[in-house]
Amino acid sequence: MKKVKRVEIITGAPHAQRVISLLESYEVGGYTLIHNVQGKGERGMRDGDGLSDAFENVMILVVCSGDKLEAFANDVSKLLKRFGGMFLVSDAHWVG
Amino acid sequence: MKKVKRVEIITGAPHAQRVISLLESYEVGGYTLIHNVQGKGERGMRDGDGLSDAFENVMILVVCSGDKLEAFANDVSKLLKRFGGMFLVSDAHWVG
Amino acid sequence: MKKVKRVEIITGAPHAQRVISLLESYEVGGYTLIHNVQGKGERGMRDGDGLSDAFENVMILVVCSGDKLEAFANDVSKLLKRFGGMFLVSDAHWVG
Amino acid sequence: MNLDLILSNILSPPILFFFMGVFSKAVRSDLTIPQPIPKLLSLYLLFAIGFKGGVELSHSGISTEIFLTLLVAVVMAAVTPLYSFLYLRRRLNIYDAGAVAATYGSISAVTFITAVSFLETVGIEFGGHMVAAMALMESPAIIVGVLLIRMNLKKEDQVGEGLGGVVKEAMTNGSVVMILGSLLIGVVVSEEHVVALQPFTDDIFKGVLTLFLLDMGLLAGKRLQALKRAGWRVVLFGIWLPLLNAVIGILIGYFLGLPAGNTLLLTVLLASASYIAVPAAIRMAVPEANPGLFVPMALAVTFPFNIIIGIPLYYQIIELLESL
Amino acid sequence: MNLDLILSNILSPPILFFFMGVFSKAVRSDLTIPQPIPKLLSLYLLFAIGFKGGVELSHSGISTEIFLTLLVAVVMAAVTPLYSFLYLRRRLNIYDAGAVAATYGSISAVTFITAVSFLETVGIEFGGHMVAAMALMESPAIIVGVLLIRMNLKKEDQVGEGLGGVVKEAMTNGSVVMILGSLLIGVVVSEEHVVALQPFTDDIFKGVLTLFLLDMGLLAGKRLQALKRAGWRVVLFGIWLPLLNAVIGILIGYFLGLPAGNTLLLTVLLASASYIAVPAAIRMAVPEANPGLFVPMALAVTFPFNIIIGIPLYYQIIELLESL
Amino acid sequence: MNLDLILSNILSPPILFFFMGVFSKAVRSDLTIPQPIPKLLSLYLLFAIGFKGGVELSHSGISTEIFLTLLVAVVMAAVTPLYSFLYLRRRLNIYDAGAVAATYGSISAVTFITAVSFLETVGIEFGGHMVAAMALMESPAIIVGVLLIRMNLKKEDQVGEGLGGVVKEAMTNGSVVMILGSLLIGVVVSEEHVVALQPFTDDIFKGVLTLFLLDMGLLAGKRLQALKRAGWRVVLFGIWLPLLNAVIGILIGYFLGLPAGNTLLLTVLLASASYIAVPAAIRMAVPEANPGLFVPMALAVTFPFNIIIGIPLYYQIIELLESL
Ligand SMILES: Nc1ncnc2c1ncn2[C@@H]1O[C@H](COP(=O)(O)O)[C@@H](O)[C@H]1O
Ligand SMILES: Nc1ncnc2c1ncn2[C@@H]1O[C@H](COP(=O)(O)O)[C@@H](O)[C@H]1O
Ligand SMILES: Nc1ncnc2c1ncn2[C@@H]1O[C@H](COP(=O)(O)O)[C@@H](O)[C@H]1O
Ligand code: NA
Ligand code: NA
Ligand code: NA
Repeated sequence: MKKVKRVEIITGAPHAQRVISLLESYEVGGYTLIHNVQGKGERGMRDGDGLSDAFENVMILVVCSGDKLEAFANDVSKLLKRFGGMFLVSDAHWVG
Repeated sequence: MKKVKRVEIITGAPHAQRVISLLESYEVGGYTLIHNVQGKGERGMRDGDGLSDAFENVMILVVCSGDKLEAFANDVSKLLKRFGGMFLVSDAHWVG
Repeated sequence: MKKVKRVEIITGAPHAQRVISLLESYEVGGYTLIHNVQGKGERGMRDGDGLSDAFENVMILVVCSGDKLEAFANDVSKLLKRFGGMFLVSDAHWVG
Repeated sequence: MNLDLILSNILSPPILFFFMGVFSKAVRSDLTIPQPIPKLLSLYLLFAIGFKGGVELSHSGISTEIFLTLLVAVVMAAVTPLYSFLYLRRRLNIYDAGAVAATYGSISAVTFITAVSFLETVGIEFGGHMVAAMALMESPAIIVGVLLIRMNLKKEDQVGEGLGGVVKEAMTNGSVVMILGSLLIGVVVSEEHVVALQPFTDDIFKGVLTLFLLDMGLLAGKRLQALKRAGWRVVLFGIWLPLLNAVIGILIGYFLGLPAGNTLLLTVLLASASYIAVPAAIRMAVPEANPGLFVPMALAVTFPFNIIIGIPLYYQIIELLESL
Repeated sequence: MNLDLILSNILSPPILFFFMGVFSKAVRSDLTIPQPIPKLLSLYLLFAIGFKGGVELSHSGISTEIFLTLLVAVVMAAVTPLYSFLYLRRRLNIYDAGAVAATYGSISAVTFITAVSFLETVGIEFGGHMVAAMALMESPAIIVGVLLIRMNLKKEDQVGEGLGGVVKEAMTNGSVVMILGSLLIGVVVSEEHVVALQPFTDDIFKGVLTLFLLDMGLLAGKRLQALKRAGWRVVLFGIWLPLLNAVIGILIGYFLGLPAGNTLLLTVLLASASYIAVPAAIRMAVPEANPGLFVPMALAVTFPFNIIIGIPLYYQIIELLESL
Repeated sequence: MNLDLILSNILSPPILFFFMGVFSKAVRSDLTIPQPIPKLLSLYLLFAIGFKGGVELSHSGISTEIFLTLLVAVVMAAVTPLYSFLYLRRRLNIYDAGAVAATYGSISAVTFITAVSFLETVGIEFGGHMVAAMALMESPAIIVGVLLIRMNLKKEDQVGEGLGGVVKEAMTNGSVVMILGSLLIGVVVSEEHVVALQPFTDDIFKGVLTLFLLDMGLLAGKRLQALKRAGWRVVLFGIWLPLLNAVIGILIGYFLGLPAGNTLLLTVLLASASYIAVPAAIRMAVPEANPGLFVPMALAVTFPFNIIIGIPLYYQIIELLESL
């Protein structure tokens, strides 16, 4: 059991690739994606309707060390401020 | 980084709208929905099969302050007791 | 409000049933499944493409007591070591 | 009575693919038809059957016979839950009794469509208004079922949700809107448009139905297991109530002097049970009811019984009566 | 001017199912067509229309007229955002003005396809190169729209992403690739293959379009509410800009001496607004723009206006001009 | 040998759309066909090909020739992994060698279907039992592959799962059940039902295949990158093993005196490699194997090779031999 940070990022589907590229540039050990996520936030409703994925969210889950988190937090934060989204961190234990 | 509550609600798809309306009546700042969620609980298997969404779950994620949580916890709890579902709270940090 | 463990397991879709059977053999009170989850980890990219579910992940969420977790942790861990996947535990409160 | 018709019905592709689905689940094959494919197939079927019904209706116009048939259909949809509830009340709790009662008052569109396909095979006509009858029968039973539950609960158990919500829900149900909308459109469009749509609405219809019945077989096969817990009395109800309602339907058709095709479709509507609209509505309005009971009964008992044995059997009786 | 054509257009199944979709949302029915069914239907439509356009093109060959038409189409797609932006700039912020401008410069494939289906019903031919025109008009407006926004922003508000990325994005857009690819393939395949594909690309085409327009109606119905917040000036823009562009299209067709079918399609392309490609691209390049504005305008105002009234109206004017 | 047939094969819509898919990925277009659309298309193709095969089989009956063909097919499916493994064992680890061996012993239904479509274009008949051969060849290679891995592992590396589970899994695989079930149903249904299904199973078949090959192209294009890491020796194996197996297939057909159509289909079955059933089964039974290797080989090397060059090439050789 290792102490890790559980990072949850929710952003619009068109921006997911940007966030992932950013995370990969910081060499995170892995990530998980859930597509077709809907929701409501400051930028209104994203109900998944429409014929492109423009109105859908993606949830990105990254489990990493606190150091790694500190490294990328600022950049991800900036990105989400422009493109919209949520950036949540909680504590967890990696069993392995 | 702000301390927040990470609220996870899982309930049957037909009841999701009710829960959301309730949450909106408490003016939560936002929420996220994941559809087509399956699972097993006290009320048996919900395997997503069938031709309506009657046998599917929805996961609702609400990030809010502890005060807000206290405000709606009781009402949501009552609703879920009747319609079935899970209501989970954990601590997290909102980066933004 | 009851203190519980929030267990998140991510593994390949073909192995999900095995993990669930194992969990059921330990008589967990319930679980939730999210299908069509994608991701990257030690075993490379699982982008959900392809014509079978061979390249897709499943997220399994189990909420249980610390005792129950201790009971199945070892077995689940072993399974995931062979088949790949992530096993994450965090603290939460069950409102009910 | 000869068994030829039953056998020839069993040997039709839709029924055989239904069996194949059940069989796949029995051998635990991983064959699945993931959502929303079944949703697409069923939208198509409702669209096609509604549209074709509307076109027929625009040819026939509205007669007293048609009006009577629609009236009888709606009344039976509302009355079936009453006597079903009376019987079930002694065997199940109030919630489950009401849910099963609603299930059997309402109808199964796929059973209806399979009967239409059966009529086409044996070359018998039917009126487009029967599609309207189907659409009108979906909702009343839901409302009656919920009412029955409320009236039989003690005051202190009464919960939530006004009846208005239930009624609104039942009336604006997606499949009701799809059938009635397609029917209306079928009534108003001109012949040339009907012809232009034919390859889509007619030619590939049986193929889509066949694929859809494969999915129904997979679902029924999966639900079969849930039935073991329900007990044989309840399972038997899923056979004899359809038979009882079939007799009622046949007699109504006989005394109203309806043509054989219409009588069969009316009979099938009365004898069939809902596994789409009712479960969705009941889960909303009466979450206390056990879906592990009313869904498998409709899907894994009554549906197969009707499409395999029921349809050709009812048809033979109707023909027999007609030849008297 | 007679209203017959407009009425007969309204009474065609695709338009009626569009209304049915809007109506379903109005009565708050739970009728939905879940993803990726609409995606499948739209892939099919792009495939079929592209392929058929290619086949036509291979018959007609490339003439000066065709080349001129394509040129005019692309130029108009780039110019429309300019005058749209000039007007909108005074009423909306820079981001929204640029997004709406791009929306109206680009095109709606479904409006085009509905016009093709209209032409087939009235029995008028059209050139396969019009499909190419459609494909070529999707992207330029996106690039112009983004450029307009950048040029009008103060230096310090300039953000991220090189223009190269936007251009690349716009050119390799999935629907552009699908149409142009299918078109090219339609050009090169031999007649026997064309015939073998006909049941798929032609016979069931109108049925699929009808089902798709039901979904468009559901979407439009849902988006209608968002419009209330936008204000009537903006809503009116969604009517008069298409009308203005239609006049331009009709005049271009007249002075180039294009056949009526081609003029109608060019007109419809100019008059239509994008709700698929542009929203996707703009959300990437200009996330500051409010999608609650430009999507409902294209989808719930301009699209219905064009398919219900616009197409038959434009056609009548074109015929009138031709008969002079 | 003339290149006409190869060229005319390349210029058929299914192949061209495959190229279009590869090209889309090459230019990084966002064109995608999201799940479960490919699943729907492939279910349809298995259904149609199985059903049509069954109908053919009911016409031809079972002869010694048919029995021999089926036997040879199954034996080859079990033997191919053996010699493949012998070669691969020296270049890959045991897990990967076994997985690739199983991949090449098993078959690709889409390659088979493309060959059927090729035969229809050139007007050559084939026996319905070839569909049965295809279904029977899916599973044996999986079992042999897993056995090979187990036998070559040291005792202490042996893990989990009884072989029984693997066998059961392989036999009840969804696509095997779908093909065999549809075939059996095709055998038993009467002619009138066959005709009623024809618009669905026959007329739109080529269109669906074309759309499906677009998706295959997108997949292959995406997987191409993974191949760079695999090294050229392994890539070459994806060409020469199919060629070797094709020679074996052609000779078997020649010595058994099979008609050209059947020989071609047998050849294609031997030469094709699985990217659906085997990956799914291997990931279950041998998670240690690297799917970044065996899937791209089958999908991005062998599949395109077979459908573009292989099929017409094999056919010309068969014709040449026949004319001797
Ligand atoms: N308080 C919240 N709780 C849960 N999810 C949220 C919350 N705020 C935002 N989101 C999610 O993040 C997405 C983008 O948020 P925003 O950029 O604020 O519109 C929303 O569509 C939601 O899915
Ligand atoms: N212990 C648990 N862990 C994870 N998910 C659960 C648990 N209990 C219930 N759920 C989820 O909540 C849904 C409704 O629960 P219930 O009303 O208890 O049947 C289930 O279908 C599961 O998806
Ligand atoms: N560090 C991580 N953060 C989030 N998800 C992960 C992480 N590592 C692995 N995963 C998920 O677990 C799956 C299997 O991981 P692996 O077996 O390491 O390839 C991946 O496809 C991801 O979805
Ligand atoms: Na009934
Ligand atoms: Na335009
Ligand atoms: Na092979």
